[in-house]
Amino acid sequence: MLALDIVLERGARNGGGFRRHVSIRDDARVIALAGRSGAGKTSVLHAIAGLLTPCEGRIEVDGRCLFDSVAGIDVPVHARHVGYMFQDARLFPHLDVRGNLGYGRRGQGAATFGFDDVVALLGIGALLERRTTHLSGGEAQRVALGRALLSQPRILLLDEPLTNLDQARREELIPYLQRVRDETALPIVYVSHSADEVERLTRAVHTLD
Amino acid sequence: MLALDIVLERGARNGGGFRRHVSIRDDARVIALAGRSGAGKTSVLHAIAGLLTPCEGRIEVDGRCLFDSVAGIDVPVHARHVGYMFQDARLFPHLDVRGNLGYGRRGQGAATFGFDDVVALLGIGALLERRTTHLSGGEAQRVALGRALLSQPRILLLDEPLTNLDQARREELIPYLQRVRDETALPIVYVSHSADEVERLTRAVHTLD
Amino acid sequence: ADAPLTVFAAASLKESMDEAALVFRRETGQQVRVSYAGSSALARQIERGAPADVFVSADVDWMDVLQSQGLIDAHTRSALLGNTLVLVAPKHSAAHAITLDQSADLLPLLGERGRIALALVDSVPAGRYAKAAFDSLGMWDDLRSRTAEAENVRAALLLVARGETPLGVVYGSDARAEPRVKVLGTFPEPAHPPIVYPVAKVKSSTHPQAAVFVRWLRTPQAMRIFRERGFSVR
Amino acid sequence: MFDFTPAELTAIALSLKVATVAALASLPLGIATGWLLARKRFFGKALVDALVHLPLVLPPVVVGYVLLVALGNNGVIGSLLMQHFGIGFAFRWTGAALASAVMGFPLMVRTIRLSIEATDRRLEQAAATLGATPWRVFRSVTLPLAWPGIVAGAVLAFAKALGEFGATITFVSAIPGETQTISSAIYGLLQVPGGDAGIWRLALVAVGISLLALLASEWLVRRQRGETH
Amino acid sequence: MFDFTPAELTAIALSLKVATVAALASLPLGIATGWLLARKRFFGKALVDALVHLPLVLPPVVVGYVLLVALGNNGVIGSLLMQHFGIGFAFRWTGAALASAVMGFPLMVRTIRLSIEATDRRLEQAAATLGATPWRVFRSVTLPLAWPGIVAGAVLAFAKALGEFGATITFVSAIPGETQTISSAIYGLLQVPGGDAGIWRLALVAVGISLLALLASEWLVRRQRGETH
Ligand SMILES: Nc1ncnc2c1ncn2[C@@H]1O[C@H](COP(=O)(O)OP(=O)(O)OP(=O)(O)O)[C@@H](O)[C@H]1O
Ligand SMILES: Nc1ncnc2c1ncn2[C@@H]1O[C@H](COP(=O)(O)OP(=O)(O)OP(=O)(O)O)[C@@H](O)[C@H]1O
Ligand code: MOO
Ligand SMILES: [Mg+2]
Ligand SMILES: [Mg+2]
Repeated sequence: MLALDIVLERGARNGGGFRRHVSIRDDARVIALAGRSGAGKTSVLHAIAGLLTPCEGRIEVDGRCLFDSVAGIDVPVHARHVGYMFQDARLFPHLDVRGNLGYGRRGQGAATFGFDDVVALLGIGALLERRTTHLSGGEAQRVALGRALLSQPRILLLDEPLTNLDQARREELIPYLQRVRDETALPIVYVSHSADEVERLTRAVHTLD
Repeated sequence: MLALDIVLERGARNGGGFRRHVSIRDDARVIALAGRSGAGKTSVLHAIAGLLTPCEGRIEVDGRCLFDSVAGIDVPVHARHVGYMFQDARLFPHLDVRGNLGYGRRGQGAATFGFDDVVALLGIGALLERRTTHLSGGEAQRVALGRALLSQPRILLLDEPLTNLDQARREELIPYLQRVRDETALPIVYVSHSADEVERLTRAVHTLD
Repeated sequence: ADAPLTVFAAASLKESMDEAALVFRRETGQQVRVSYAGSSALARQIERGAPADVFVSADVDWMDVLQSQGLIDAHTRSALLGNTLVLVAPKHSAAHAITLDQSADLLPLLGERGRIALALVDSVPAGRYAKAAFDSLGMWDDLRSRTAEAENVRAALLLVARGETPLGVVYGSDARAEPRVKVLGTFPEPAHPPIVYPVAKVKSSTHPQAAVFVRWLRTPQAMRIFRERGFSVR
Repeated sequence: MFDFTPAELTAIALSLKVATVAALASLPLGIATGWLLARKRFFGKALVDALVHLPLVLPPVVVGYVLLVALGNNGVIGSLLMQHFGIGFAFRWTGAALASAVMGFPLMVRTIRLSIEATDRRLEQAAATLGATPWRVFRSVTLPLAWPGIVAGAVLAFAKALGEFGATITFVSAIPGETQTISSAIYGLLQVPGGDAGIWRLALVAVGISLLALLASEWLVRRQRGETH
Repeated sequence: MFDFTPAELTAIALSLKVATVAALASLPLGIATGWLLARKRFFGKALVDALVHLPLVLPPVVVGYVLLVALGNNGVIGSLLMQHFGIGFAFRWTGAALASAVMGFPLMVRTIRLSIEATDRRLEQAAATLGATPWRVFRSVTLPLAWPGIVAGAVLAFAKALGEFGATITFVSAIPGETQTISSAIYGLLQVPGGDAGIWRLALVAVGISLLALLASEWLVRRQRGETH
């Protein structure tokens, strides 16, 4: 489902920057990215989302080519239909929680994720009218996950989605993600440091480094 | 080492705000705070640091009274000598990593934490001249931890310090924190969702809720 | 005619022209609106097609410029008003009246550090007249470094009125209107070019009352208004 | 003390109209320019920046003179505008608004640019991943985040328009009822000894209006911050 | 074209001095006021805000008039200053700098206030936990974060000082070598027929100076952003 063969570079200008060749080709629905801190996991998600342009290479999701340096293809970010949950939540401070959740709602078509379902699952029903600057760490993270799901994406990019959550909440979310994996055809790229978490979602673990 | 009996309130103005009575009295060197997301763990750390003024109550660390609503004591933040590692790293964007690490270095007295030791341990030696906006999630977290340690505090407040780190790095840091616990008399308040992590540091676990 | 008559007038004429406009309206029913600004600004605007019907300048040069470009009706032009140039001091100053001739010495009146307030001597009419007068009386070399040049003559007057400068040169009409100053002397007419406020109808004006108003300004009734304010009638 | 003559009332009403139109009409261009300077790198950017600052650097009367030469009835651009679009600024209140807008433009652009520079680009990235086109990102993220600066820029331009006088009187004269604003009325009164009472009265009106504008702007900013939409 | 008369050269040098002093000398007060308005709530805040905007709202000549009445040798405050401290502004270049500073003050305060409001308070909290006193927090966190706004504010004040003329000439007249700046020289040239060549020449100098100031400010901002200290 994901075929990716890219060279990434960050901050190369001032010398000693980060440069890495990443090659992943996997048919699994859920692909986990592992690797030590600073290995380039977030950078790979950025590249898939179109926020970081690889120096060269090709990115293909479900047969849809998003980037190809040779063919000169570079689908703009907003047309890639990714549901990206960032490592830093990146909630909109000028919108309340409801506004954040609704921001990405792509109009037509049957919704894969229902608003009420997601809100209930993430336990953020009581927060809907809240300003996002007034959320606790874990609350913000859940809203960010909800926002990514509710944008009805064609691929989910989750960067350490469960780190700030307590065990109980995790135990609810992992089965939910398993259900998403099994019931929708949605490819998921999953970054996590928790071997246990990853294990329950996929066997396709790619370790950068 | 920590005696705390406070009533916390956040965003009460618009009704339905957060209000909680927290009472902790424990002689353990390391005190762990647990509780589901939004339970008030970060709020307690904020109160100890002086960033959130409790409605009423008393906070005492190692016999030093930091806050007492009855006696009218409220030691200013900068005089509390806390080493607070925030859940959101809060690195200074206008300083490089070295500048961030050095910011809190309190002048006189024998340093509990040595610069070179901390840098080596956290594996941030190669980042010293880096702008903090160009760090990966885990890198930023390590720098934040280093900055808190290097401020030579009298109490460490660690809010989910290891969440974004890979297993290998964690396995290095936990023994280090154990050493800090055993070799210095430094009280540590530790917020974490990882039962396993907590277990290795202390038996004094306080669950909010 | 219903449309108001638009007069461009030098700012220093504000009081008297306001009154003249009022009287003219009372007599003829014709509304007059007056735009006051520096003569130079008004002349440049007329050069650029401003909708003025009548121009009253404080400065012969600018009227000449317009005339040479054929922008005013030359046959309606006349020297409407005159004025005198006077030396003033603050009301409570110890200075006495003096005769302004070749022998006059103003330096003692200025003291150690005092300045003499003038309108900009190279550009604003009142300043140019003052400079010419001092020049011909042989005083300019002494005073050159002691001037305080203001944006217009009223600003110079203000400096004297507030006692910021011990001396100033302004028009007689200005001195008369400001109770906080006293006149020390009047410059002899020959010492400076004649002070003239020319008036003319603007060429492009089609307002039927424009020429009427220009003519009316020269009637005894209108002249009284200007004379009361210290202008001399030519 | 507050017995205004009809002429003064006319000037006050005109000033309000001129300042409001000047601030609001220049806002779209101000936002566009601020965004351009904040976000784009292009050849001649320093020159555009200098051009924007021009009205601040030159004496207002020179700005007015340039406008007169360019946009007067016989002006290069003015005659074209008149012929082809029937738009005229010369000696009309619209010209007073234009002169005020030009004088306030550098202030407006500077503050807007500053707030756009201060917005978090990562939020714009997030919006893009959520399917927002660049234009929607601009409208729904950049603009709201830069809102305090946009309001401040508009208020600065409005206040400047109230006080502006040199460029206006040079460009469109001070014709009562058409181009004589509070400021040019005050200038007229300054020519009259003993006009002080009138000067202070009108000055107080100007200050009062600007105080209201400031309060309104604070409210606009606070409303957006406190509430949500 | 660029053969300047000695008088023009004097005016240029004076303008440079006056604008530089006006921008730099008012900066500390501008920062303090911007901070106060950004961070504090107090009784009469709206009034202080209106007071800061005053010079923008009133015609420059009125501001000059007020300065004259207050700070002239015979002014209420001016005579006190002279008697007790020997400080005099009347007819001195310092008076020109003061008038320019006053006219530029609202621009400076607005931009500084805006950037201070935009700084992240959480970083100031972090600094406090690291032992920084409020004053050190201000110096080492708030100020550097608000740096772009501070530079922009200073540049605006500098540019305004170059163009300022009405308040200056009313307050301290135009004395060659002492208070006759580029702007008052240009004004003088505007009054006489045929002065145009001189006007454009001096205007170009003013624009050139401001272009340099703008480039310098960009560099100052970029240096702080790119480098570290
Ligand atoms: N500024 C604020 N205004 C209003 N409510 C707030 C504010 N900050 C936090 N809260 C609320 O206070 C409660 C406690 O927040 P706190 O950050 O202490 O939780 P936490 O236990 O640290 O949670 P997490 O594990 O998710 O970080 C939450 O319900 C949160 O929504
Ligand atoms: N803007 C930038 N400029 C320069 N270098 C950068 C920039 N952003 C990231 N880097 C570097 O690129 C490398 C990869 O970063 P990335 O964020 O992809 O790591 P990661 O695998 O997600 O790490 P973590 O687990 O800590 O989040 C790191 O060494 C980081 O320091
Ligand atoms: O009346 Mo004038 O043109 O200001 O000297
Ligand atoms: Mg990462
Ligand atoms: Mg928390």
